[in-house]
Amino acid sequence: MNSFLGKRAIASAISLVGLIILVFFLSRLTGDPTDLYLPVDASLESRERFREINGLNDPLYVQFFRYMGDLVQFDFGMSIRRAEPALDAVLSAFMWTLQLALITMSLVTVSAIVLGSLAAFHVGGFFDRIATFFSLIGASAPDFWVAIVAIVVFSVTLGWVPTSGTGTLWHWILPIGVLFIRPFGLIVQIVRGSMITALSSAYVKTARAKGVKNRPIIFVHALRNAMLPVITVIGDQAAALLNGAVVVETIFGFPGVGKLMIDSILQRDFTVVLAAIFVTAVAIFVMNILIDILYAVLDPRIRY
Amino acid sequence: MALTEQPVIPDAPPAWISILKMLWRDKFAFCAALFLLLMILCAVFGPALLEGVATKQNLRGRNSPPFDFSQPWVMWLGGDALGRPLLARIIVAAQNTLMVATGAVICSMILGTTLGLIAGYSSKWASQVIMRLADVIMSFPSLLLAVIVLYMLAPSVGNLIVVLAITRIPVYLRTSRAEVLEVRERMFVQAAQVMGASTRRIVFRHILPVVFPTLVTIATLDFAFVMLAESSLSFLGIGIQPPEITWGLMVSQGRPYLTTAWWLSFWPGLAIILTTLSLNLLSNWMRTALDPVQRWRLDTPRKK
Amino acid sequence: MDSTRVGCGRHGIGGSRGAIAGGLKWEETMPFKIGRTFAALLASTIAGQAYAQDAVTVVLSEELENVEPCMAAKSNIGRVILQNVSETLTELVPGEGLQPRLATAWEDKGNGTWSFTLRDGVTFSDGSTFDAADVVFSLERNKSDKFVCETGAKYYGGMELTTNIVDDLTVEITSNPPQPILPLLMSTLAVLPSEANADAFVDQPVGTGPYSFDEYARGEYIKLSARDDYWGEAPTVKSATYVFRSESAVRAAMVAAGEADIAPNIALQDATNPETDYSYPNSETVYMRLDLNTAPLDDVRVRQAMNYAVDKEAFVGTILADGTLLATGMTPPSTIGYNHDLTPYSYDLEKAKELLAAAAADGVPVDAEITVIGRLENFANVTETMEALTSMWQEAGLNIKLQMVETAEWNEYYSKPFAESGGPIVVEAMHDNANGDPVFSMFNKYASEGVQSGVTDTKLDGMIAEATAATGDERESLWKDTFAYVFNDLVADVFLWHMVGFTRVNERLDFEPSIKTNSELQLSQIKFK
Amino acid sequence: MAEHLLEVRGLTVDFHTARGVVHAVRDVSWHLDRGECLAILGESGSGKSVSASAVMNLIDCPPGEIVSGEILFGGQDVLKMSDEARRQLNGKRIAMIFQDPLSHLNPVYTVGFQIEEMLTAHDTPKEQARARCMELLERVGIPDFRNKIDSYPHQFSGGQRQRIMIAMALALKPDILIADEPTTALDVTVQAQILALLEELQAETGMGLLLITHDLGVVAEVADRVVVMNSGQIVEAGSAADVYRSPKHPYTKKLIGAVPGSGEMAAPLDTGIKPMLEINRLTKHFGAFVALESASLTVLPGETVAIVGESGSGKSTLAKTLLRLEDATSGEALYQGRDLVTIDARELFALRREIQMVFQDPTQSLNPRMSVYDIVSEAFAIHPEILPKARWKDRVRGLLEQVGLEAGHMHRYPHQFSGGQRQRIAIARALALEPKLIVCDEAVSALDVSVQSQVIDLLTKLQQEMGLSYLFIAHDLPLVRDFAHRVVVMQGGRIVEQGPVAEIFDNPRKDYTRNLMAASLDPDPEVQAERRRAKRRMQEELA
Repeated sequence: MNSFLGKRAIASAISLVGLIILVFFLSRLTGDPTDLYLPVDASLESRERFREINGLNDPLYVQFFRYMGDLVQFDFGMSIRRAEPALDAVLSAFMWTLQLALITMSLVTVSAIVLGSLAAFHVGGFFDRIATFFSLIGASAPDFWVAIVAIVVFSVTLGWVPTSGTGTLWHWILPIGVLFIRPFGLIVQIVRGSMITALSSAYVKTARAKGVKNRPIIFVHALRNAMLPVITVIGDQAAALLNGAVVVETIFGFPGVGKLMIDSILQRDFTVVLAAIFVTAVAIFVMNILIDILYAVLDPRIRY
Repeated sequence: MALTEQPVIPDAPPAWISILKMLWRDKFAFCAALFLLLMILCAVFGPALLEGVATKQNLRGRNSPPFDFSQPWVMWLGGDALGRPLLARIIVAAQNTLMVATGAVICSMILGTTLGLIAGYSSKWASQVIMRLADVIMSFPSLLLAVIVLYMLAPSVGNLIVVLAITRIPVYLRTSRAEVLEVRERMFVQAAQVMGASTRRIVFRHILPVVFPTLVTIATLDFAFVMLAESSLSFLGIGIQPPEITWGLMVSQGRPYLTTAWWLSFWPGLAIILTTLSLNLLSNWMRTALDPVQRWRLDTPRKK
Repeated sequence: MDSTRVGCGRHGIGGSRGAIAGGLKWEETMPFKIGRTFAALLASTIAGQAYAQDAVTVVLSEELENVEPCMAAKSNIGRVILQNVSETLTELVPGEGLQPRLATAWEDKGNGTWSFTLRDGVTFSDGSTFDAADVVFSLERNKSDKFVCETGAKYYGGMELTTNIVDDLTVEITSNPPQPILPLLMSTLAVLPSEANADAFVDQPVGTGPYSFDEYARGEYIKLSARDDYWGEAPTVKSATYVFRSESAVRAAMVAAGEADIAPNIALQDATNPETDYSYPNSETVYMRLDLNTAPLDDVRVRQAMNYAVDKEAFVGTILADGTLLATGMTPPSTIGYNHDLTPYSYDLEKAKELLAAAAADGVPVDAEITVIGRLENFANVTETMEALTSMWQEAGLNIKLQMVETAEWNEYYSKPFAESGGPIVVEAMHDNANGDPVFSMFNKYASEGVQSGVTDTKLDGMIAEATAATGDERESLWKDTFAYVFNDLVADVFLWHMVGFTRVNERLDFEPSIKTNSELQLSQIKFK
Repeated sequence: MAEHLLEVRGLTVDFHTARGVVHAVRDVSWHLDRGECLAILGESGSGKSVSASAVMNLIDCPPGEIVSGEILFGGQDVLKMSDEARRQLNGKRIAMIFQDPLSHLNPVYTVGFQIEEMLTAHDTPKEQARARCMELLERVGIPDFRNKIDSYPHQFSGGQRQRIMIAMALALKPDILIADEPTTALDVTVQAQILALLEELQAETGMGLLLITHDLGVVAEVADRVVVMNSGQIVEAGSAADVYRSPKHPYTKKLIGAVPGSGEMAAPLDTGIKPMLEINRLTKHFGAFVALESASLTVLPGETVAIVGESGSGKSTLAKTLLRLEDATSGEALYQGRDLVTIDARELFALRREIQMVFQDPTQSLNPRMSVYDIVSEAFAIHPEILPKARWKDRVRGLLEQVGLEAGHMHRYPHQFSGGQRQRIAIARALALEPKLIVCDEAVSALDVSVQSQVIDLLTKLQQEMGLSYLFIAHDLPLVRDFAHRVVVMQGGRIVEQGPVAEIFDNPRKDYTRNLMAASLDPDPEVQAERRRAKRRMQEELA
């Protein structure tokens, strides 16, 4: 187990370094931030001075080695745009996104598993058809569209919840609700498929021959066996949320890392882009390792 | 009679007839297939027939409401912010939309599958390199990629395909690799080895055809995903740009009018939802149709 | 606490956290039945937030990248900081001209030297006293080479300023070359205490304004609260919270739902309620910059044709708001020297075609592909506008290709050195001049050396230099001539519109937005009904 | 008429399949009394398990549907009971164990949990359940049961897993135990132990035992009465001895006739011939695990050498190493003077033509997405020197006819054929390369008895016609007895004994071989009864 974790950590570290190198050079291809920071009327001299101050005049490889040198000391540099350390900006934003992703994925996991399992148990029946149909519709709608409709309906027309922002728990309802829909639709489908297989397995037959009740057959015998593919997809979806709840964060004014990332990309705030990618990538790698461990917990046959 | 061995099962009717029959059994999937066929027709013939109508603007008749049947039929779904007929625009936009999605899915499927086959059936070292590459791509934010590509190149359909294709590679890569690892242990692969079959023959003749249905199922789902991703990019302003049109761009452009002229973003949104829904339904059907254990559900008339 | 008026009291992000937190009260006032158990569950965790009568919430379209007063010329920063936290020596009041603020009087000493008499008894929010040293410090700090200040770059570039402290409350500022509108320039200089960090941006600005800067929770809000020791009249609004939403529909919805009081800059289509939505000219001018050095745009007939081919009227009241004015120059009508005698080019497709035909007959390559660069998110409906313009020009027979790009890329085309593209380029741009004098615009846009200038014309260079140095009526008439020359003779640009902005204001407020709302929003001017 | 413990009357069950409605069983009636053992005998597809599934409410609806009939348990028709009432019968009154306990035990829960669940599902308090679980594990003979109770199914051997299934089934002392192929896929010695355990437990509790099997030996060993099924119908019923002695129905007669182990044993070939294959001290280690240790044997041209042994004895490893599917750790395998272990890829490729393999399960060894023509002609595609493309079709046709398949079926896919036919396709594929030696790895183990004998006949015919040699790997001793010239017995990766078939069977020298012989079951109930009496006498003498 330990050697497995070690190997995974090394592999992740290699990927991480590759990622940083790739992002560093690719992001520089998108142009010079100077014009974005200075007013359109700024003189050529002040532009030059800006480049000088921010080290943009050096050859790219010099900038790269300087960056990597700082990075080794865990210094991600200053955000040009926000005049604060890039890592601070990213970490505070990341905490928001992490919470958002955790809450959403917990809700998705629980509800999708229950609904998907029941659909699988009644496969082909009315409940199954309805559940499948609506979860698919949910998974098919563009999220920004759903978000704005939700604001118009639930906040403006009905006045049930605040339109946007943070502050109280009420503020979390709409963003979570909108983020919920797509992974929910997808995972219901995965759970359903996986559960259909599990429910037609031999051990479920044994359980029925033992006279075990339906509920434990579904949620004890079949579910745990059906969870492995489901967990993989849950992991992918959680990673997608960590990496890109951009749309929802933008609309609901949620200060998450997705919004920070898109703003920084559009503003060519490279240090923040790199720090954001670093932090989310680390989070995703850690999550993938956790998922591998979870595999082993769920299925005693898997040993690393 | 078992002693004389069971007679050979009679020849099945040609494949396409039995597929059509199975499709007919699942009414949802049947409607989905019809709808998709219609969309494909729109995509192929739409631009040639309606290009002129779809770009004819009428500023003073902007945002004209839908269901005004006294207007020509292209206006039945209303007009957009420049007074252009929505129905005509949706039909014309089908081409770009489907081209982006198809292009991205096919490119990522070919690339991802090839890499996955190599990773699954070659040296450990190559496999490690490819898997690390997959990690890097997966944690590389698609937004940044979009900005990079669209900054360096123009925001054309082709480049959008490149962006979306790259981001979807890991899905196919990981799936095909996992499947290859499983399939290569099957006995018919050993049988081919015993006959002296080359690696290339084993991969392309024996493994790929077995893995292929799984990949096609994923591709169908991914098609929907890519369409939604494309619309999200449009929302963030880094997708395709006018005067090109896609459904995603139309939804995005209509979004400011959600409260005043809902039809601007509703119809293209509906087109996206229906198309992705159809794809999802079809993918569900395919999963059943391709699974010999589940296929009977489509072969027999429903009892209840 | 007043939850009835605002309708949806519990969501208010009002400044002061309500003293009565706790579930019971909260549940009682909950006007909607969305599951009592759920409410009870949440009640223990939600701090009761309620509207305070004297607090306002402003919802802005973009987050502030920093809160540095010297960056206040950027409208998103200025709107929060200027005259609320940091004040300037002089203040340009719409309709009233230049008014005293921290300076009570100023006098031209000749040779480019101006003497400013400072207001007595003013303190900064950190308690220190305001004096001449602070003004000098703020001016010097703007020119620091440790960081780049927007104000410094925008308004003091190309001239050298020297200072002389006469006494604590008198300061002399000399500019070289002499600058007749130096007092007006001083309306952009936010004054910081001399104790402030001279080498880096401040993240907790200190100023003399009626409000002190309390807190900036990144991505969430900025809070200001009224000072007790402000030198002027105590403001009615005691505290203010700024939040950020990029979607116009959401901003409008927030005011409608009672979550916010002021939403500057909402889109035309969201301004649906005449009771709350104010329209006002916002000092922005939209124009198409032509590249006069590349064929076929180097031919005046082609440029005229481009002007004639646009049906500018058709946009007004459709894609653009009613009240949008057709433009003939770079600055809004409220600017001095605005030439009211110029009339916009009429929409005349035939004439446009004739002009093109004539140019073509002379061998001008009128069918060369012209790339039109539009800037995404530049103003509401910019994409539709550009699409419509494109098709109008195409109708006139021009070979136009539209390319919408994000800001970073747009900059490459808009500012020198121009991106190499090979073909003729037309750049869509929106220019803001709320400062009442064309000097802030003309050099950069039209002088041969101007950073965004597509023109190289020595006569125009001379006219701009002359007008910049002149004063009074002479200045006004010189600018007038300059505008006419650009518009009639050079046909340097396709001027389109002076824009109208919309701000949604909660009905409980007694506040009317003005042309300055774009760049500053003085909380002290807000009253309650 | 006395009331039976369990009685099935006129049961008809339909299944909806891909190719229309199939009558799984038609008008089936049987009964079971307390303390007796009824066997339902049938081959795959005979519908022998369907009535048991109907009793246990395990028929999924759809695809299965009970069309008519009744199932009386204690005088009540269970088919008319509510689902809840039937659930309460299951496990408590009627318990069931299955073939392949590995897949029938839930892989992710401990065996303790699964046995206790049988008790708790029927309202036994949890504390008592644990204690009872210990008792049961001890009773069925799980060593170290106190620790093993928290182990997972995959941590047990096949025999132990079946013991655990039995412990679970007997937890609530049911009136009836249904055992569906309980010993198939187990080694013969383990099979004997499990059957003995079942008998013991039946004697202890007096329950009725319903045994579903395809193996006449198992019937002979344990059954009092037997019901023979074919194509969903009962063709014969009666006491086990009567049915074996004097079968009335032609199907029963054929079935009994097809049982191997009674024919004449082959005489050894002339040892003067030069061996075609000579294996010397072949060794294969997987890390620390010794799969094959120093195995040496020879194969003569035209000879059938059988390798027998229980699972894990290394017989498959031998085959795989020989065919270079695994690389040997040491040793040599000289095929006509060339060492298969060390030759380079090019030479190996050429030799592939000479040595071919037929695998155990034709369902898995044939690519489901290739037609029969593609499968067989692939040999020519890989070794193009055999045949020009124009003649492939004729050759495939010829090969199919040679293995007894209709040549017209060459464009069908494997799933359209029955198990025996599929194995014929696999043989045709091997023959396409015109090999000299065919390695058959359990090539007939997965087939029904009657099909088995046909495939063996085919192999014999081919040997006579083409002078082929076979390396025949099997665990089924009677089969080997009828087919092989020489026999090699393996245990734990080593060869313990080898010699001409008559020598090994008539005069085994090693205990291991003797045990193996003793454990294999004879289809004649009287022979089995005699053997059991002998065994009991021996045990008494020992005691």
